[in-house]
Amino acid sequence: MAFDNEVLLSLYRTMVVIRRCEEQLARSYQAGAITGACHTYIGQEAVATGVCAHLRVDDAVFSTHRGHGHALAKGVPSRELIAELFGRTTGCSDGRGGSMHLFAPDVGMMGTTGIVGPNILQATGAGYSFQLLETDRVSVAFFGDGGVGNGAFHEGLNLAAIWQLPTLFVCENNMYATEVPFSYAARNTDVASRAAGYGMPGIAVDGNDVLAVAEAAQAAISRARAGDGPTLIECRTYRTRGHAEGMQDGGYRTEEEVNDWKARDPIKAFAARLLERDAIEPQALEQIDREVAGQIEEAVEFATNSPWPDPDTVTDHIFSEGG
Amino acid sequence: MAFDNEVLLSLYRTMVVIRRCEEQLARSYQAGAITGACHTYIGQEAVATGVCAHLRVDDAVFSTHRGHGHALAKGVPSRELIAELFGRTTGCSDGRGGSMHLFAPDVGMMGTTGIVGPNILQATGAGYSFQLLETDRVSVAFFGDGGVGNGAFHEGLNLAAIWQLPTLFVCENNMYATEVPFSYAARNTDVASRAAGYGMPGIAVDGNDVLAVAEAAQAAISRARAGDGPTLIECRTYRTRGHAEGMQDGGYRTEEEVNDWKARDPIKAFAARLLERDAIEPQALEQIDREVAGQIEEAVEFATNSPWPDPDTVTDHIFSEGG
Amino acid sequence: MRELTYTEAAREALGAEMERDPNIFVLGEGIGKRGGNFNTTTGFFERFGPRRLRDTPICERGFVGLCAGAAMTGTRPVVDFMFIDFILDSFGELANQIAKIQYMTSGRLKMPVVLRGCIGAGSGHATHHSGSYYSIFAHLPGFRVVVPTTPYDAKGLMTTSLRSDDPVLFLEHKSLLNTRGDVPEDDYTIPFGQARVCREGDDVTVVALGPMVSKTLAVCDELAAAGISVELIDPRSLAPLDSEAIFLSVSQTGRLLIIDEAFGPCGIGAEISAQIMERGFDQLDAPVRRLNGPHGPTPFSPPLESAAVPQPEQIAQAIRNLAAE
Amino acid sequence: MRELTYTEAAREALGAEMERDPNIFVLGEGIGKRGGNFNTTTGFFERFGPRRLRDTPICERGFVGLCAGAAMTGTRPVVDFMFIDFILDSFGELANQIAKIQYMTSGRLKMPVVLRGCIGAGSGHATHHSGSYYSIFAHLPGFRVVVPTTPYDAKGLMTTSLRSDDPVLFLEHKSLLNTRGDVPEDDYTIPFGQARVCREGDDVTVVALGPMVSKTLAVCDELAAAGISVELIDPRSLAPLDSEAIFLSVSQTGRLLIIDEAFGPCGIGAEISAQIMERGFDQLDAPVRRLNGPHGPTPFSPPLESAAVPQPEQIAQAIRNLAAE
Ligand SMILES: Cc1ncc(C[n+]2csc(CCOP(=O)(O)OP(=O)(O)O)c2C)c(N)n1
Ligand SMILES: Cc1ncc(C[n+]2csc(CCOP(=O)(O)OP(=O)(O)O)c2C)c(N)n1
Ligand SMILES: [Mg+2]
Ligand SMILES: [Mg+2]
Repeated sequence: MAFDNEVLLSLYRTMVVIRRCEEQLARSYQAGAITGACHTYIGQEAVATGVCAHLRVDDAVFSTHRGHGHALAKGVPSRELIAELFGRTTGCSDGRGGSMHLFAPDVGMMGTTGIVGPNILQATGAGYSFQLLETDRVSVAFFGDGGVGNGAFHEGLNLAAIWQLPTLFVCENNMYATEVPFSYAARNTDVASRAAGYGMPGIAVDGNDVLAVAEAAQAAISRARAGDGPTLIECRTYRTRGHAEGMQDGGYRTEEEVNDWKARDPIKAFAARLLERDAIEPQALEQIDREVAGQIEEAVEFATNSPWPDPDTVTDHIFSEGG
Repeated sequence: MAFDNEVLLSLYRTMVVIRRCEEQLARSYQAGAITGACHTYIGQEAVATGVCAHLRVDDAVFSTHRGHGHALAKGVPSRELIAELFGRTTGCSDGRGGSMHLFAPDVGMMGTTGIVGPNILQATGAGYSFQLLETDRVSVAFFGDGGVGNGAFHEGLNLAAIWQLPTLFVCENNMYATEVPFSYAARNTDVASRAAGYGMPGIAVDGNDVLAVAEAAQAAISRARAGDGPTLIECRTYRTRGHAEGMQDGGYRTEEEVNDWKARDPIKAFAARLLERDAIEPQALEQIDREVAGQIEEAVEFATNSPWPDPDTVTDHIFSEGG
Repeated sequence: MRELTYTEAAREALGAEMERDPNIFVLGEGIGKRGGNFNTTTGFFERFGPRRLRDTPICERGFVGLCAGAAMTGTRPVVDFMFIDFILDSFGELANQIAKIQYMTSGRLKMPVVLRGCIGAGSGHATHHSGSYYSIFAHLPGFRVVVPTTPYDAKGLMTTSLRSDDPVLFLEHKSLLNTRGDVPEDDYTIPFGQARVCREGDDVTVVALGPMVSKTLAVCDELAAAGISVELIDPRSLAPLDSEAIFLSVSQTGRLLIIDEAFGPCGIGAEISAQIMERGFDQLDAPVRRLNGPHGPTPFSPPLESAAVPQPEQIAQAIRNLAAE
Repeated sequence: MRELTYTEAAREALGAEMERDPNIFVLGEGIGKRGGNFNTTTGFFERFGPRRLRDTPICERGFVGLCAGAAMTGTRPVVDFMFIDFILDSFGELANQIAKIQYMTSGRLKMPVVLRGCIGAGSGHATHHSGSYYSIFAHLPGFRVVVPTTPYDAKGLMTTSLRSDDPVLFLEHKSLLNTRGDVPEDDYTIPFGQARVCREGDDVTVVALGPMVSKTLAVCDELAAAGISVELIDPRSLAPLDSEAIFLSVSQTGRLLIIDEAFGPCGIGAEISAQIMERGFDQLDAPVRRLNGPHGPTPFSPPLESAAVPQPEQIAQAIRNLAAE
């Protein structure tokens, strides 16, 4: 492994933060503290973690409806995420967004979207800015297999390719879009192979292996920073919970399949690897686990005690000046 | 050649009809008899001719802004095309459409469009109907290299592939979209290779060789009729006139390039081949040339003498019943 | 009579029409085996098979454009958008193709496409899943736009929509889906452009859209007690619009308020206001008033979301104000 | 003062702002070396280079979505649609993203995107190249919508648009592009939401959009001779709308006609009508009237196309009718 222990432990911590935060959000949803949508990232933690490990705060991430993990990995504090889903002013979007509209531009979390597709184009646009401004910043679009059949994928990748924009297109292929299998929505399920159509490098990695993701991302980010253009990275992974909280999760995938993937839990696998190969003591991981548990507990309390938005602000900020 | 003389002569005739008709339209445009847009098909005649040769009247063609050739090849009489561009009631769209909106559903010419993209999707939809209705009819979308970077291409091909619809996607790659070179608009200019991304067969042919086009189309149409799904056919060709009548045509392509392609004129090349290899007498071709010239002359007269639409009909047929 | 929910009523109409006409098919995400995110097609996959209930990839433009071509060649597509917000990505296919092809072919081709989806705020789904947008389609020529509010109307207007050869937007407010009401078992149609008088009254005419109908009804008794008698009209279809019915009512009351949770500017309320003034200037005793949600995106947080939609108190106040003008 | 064409005036503003602000860039088809189908960027490719004048593939959704992301990260995109009709394929990016991101981020991100394109019928380009559509963007919250009619206004409003941090639709009617008028060499801005009184008068207020301004002006003398004095207002910007100016005029004349070639229902004319009634019910001596093009697609054939747009005779007639009410 090309990373030192500090980095490895921080990867571990990020994944655990995402996991614990999602578990908490699922509980809070069941308890009625969260309304509307709540798509958890459980099972896919290695992707956001591996990619964002190499991003600077001034790099830009554009994510989807399933964006809690990306927000956390990019540096949004868990309390601001939880407060957002609780609809409080202290949330990262002042409570205006909820689960599908997370914005924290100060840490380069440029938004999640309730619509499949636009974030692919927006990341391309951030790449355009970074190129025009002659910086070495990079942008990242995360999207699901469900985004691949969408015109935004085609148009965004093409634009990034012809203009050699510093953008990473990270497809989290979890094999389903809601209940629709990717093998139904596409005859060619090899997403990475699509890159060739755009004259762009494409690579497929095990999305449950945080180091594999991190390595692929590192290479792509270096290329982008050097002005050598975009990369498509397909991360093959799985969500082990239902599509969204409150939705039934049966019928479209077998219990066996779900269990197989649960057995490939990215956090457990990484922990095992760390303990095996990196002379990291179990205590170090346990300490992280404890710290994270405390952090989430504190975050829920923070969110719960945060104020609701003032209804009179409902039309603030529609335009850049004035109400 | 796998076609008998009658078929060969009819291919020749169709190409000549398109050529003479376009030349006439260009003259009429200069004379002010045509307003608005007029995109000629000169240089690309082999494509429409080769593909439509195998279509039945109940097969459906969906075309672009550059659609005169497709309309003629699918069976729209030249007089109805010319009358349409003259804005007369006897035009194939009653004068409502002009150059970019040619409709003759009775012969399976299901429309041309002033917007790049929609016809690709509509052809896919016709394929859907034909499959649902359990017929062996097929649909064809013609589109330019300019359509390839559009989301409609991606979404349409994907839908046709996953549902195995009886649809041909015929890309007329003439290397430019208006003045923008395809080599600028795409890093991978091999359109046929894109088919693999959708799990669909793709083939590239010399679009100036009517027989090559006809053979590729024949195979694709048979497959479609047999229920074996769609095909992407890339026809490499060139328009030897400007993008549209009335537009300057300089600066973006070299005179040399234009002349090279003029030297590969699909009609001249085919005529030479016929005379060489098929024991067809020059007189047979000359007779066709004469007949076509007469037909176009008659068509212009017909169009010129046709009535203008009644302004009171301006809101007829917005809905299916009543005004 | 039997009671059904709004969703059941619309589904019954769709099922019956699909039995009647084998050329009807449905496209959408999760409308196959799953039966629709909003249970719009529950049980249909087994009943009608995979070609008539087809799950799609996430490519709204693509499958709407496909439906245009299908309708042009003899079949009758129904697009189930789930949340209507997703329709926006197919706007070009709708405005430039589906709306125009009957006209451009002088009626040689028909365009029997039903576009259905759930509208409106109130479920905490935030700004990408809370839009209405009907006024935009009423602005464009070529569309029928219906916004039924009762199970009875949902069934009748769905049947009408499916039998029409024109493109129809069939818009279902999320807050109405589980409401119950009497629905005949037999099929029946409700003509486009026919409003329904929900409550008769003398002092103020209120035209209310979607869930504003029941919100207004809820305050009518209180207002009556205070001496204000409200005539409440549900237009049901926005294009065509039954201005006649509204005009008749305003001729009696002399006062008109239009209540619509969607955006005010250039909205259906503006259109009704302008039309009624044009027709009934002399009958009006006060200016036509509009009550809309604020002109902004729908925020997520419950107190903000409530503020983004007219609530009963505001409705009552607006009626009182108008009655006093 | 110098005379420029409308196109030259708008181009001068764009050029000057691009000099001033290196973060402005332009995307579109043929706007690079070619200088734009409508000469919107002639000479700019040489002046500002290929990164700031970038030809695009034909993917309106794609490059509009790209511009959203660019604006969110510190640059200032201008999209040159050529014909505005092509904007429809990017409608989702506009309505759901560009219009909403300032709001959703509580102003932490700005959205300085200028969307420009040519509108209107009259050039024989038929239904896919003749749309207006401004009322749709005035309906949606989050957009500034300007429709300048003179070279002076084209320059001033282009400068304002480019300096604004909000998304702006800058819409140029094709019939105006080659009209000439006085334009100062120095830069200047015209605030959004400021109408212009083009002609003063006492009897009837006319609000006219785009080319309807000059068509109305053309009949004013004749009407004056017949004893009808017209006050003509060009709103210039539709969102925000200068209802104050219209209201002031109507307070004098008591009569208002809105003339707009685009679709009537739920259009800007309906909005103006409703607003003026709401504000000035007692000042009105007759109902507000609207004159629009017929509610249908724009046909190609010249006699049909003319019938699809209000012509001077109809305008004069509508004013006469209103004056007589
Ligand atoms: C344009 C659009 N259409 C439909 C939806 C409804 N929708 C929300 S999530 C989803 C599935 C997304 O699947 P995928 O992209 O694979 O992401 P995953 O949920 O698997 O992470 C769908 C269809 C949407 N949000 N946007
Ligand atoms: C969506 C859309 N954007 C832009 C245009 C303007 N336009 C008309 S033709 C054309 C170029 C088309 O190129 P291509 O598809 O290669 O066809 P060709 O003209 O070469 O036959 C463009 C950009 C359009 N008609 N539709
Ligand atoms: Mg997925
Ligand atoms: Mg081309």
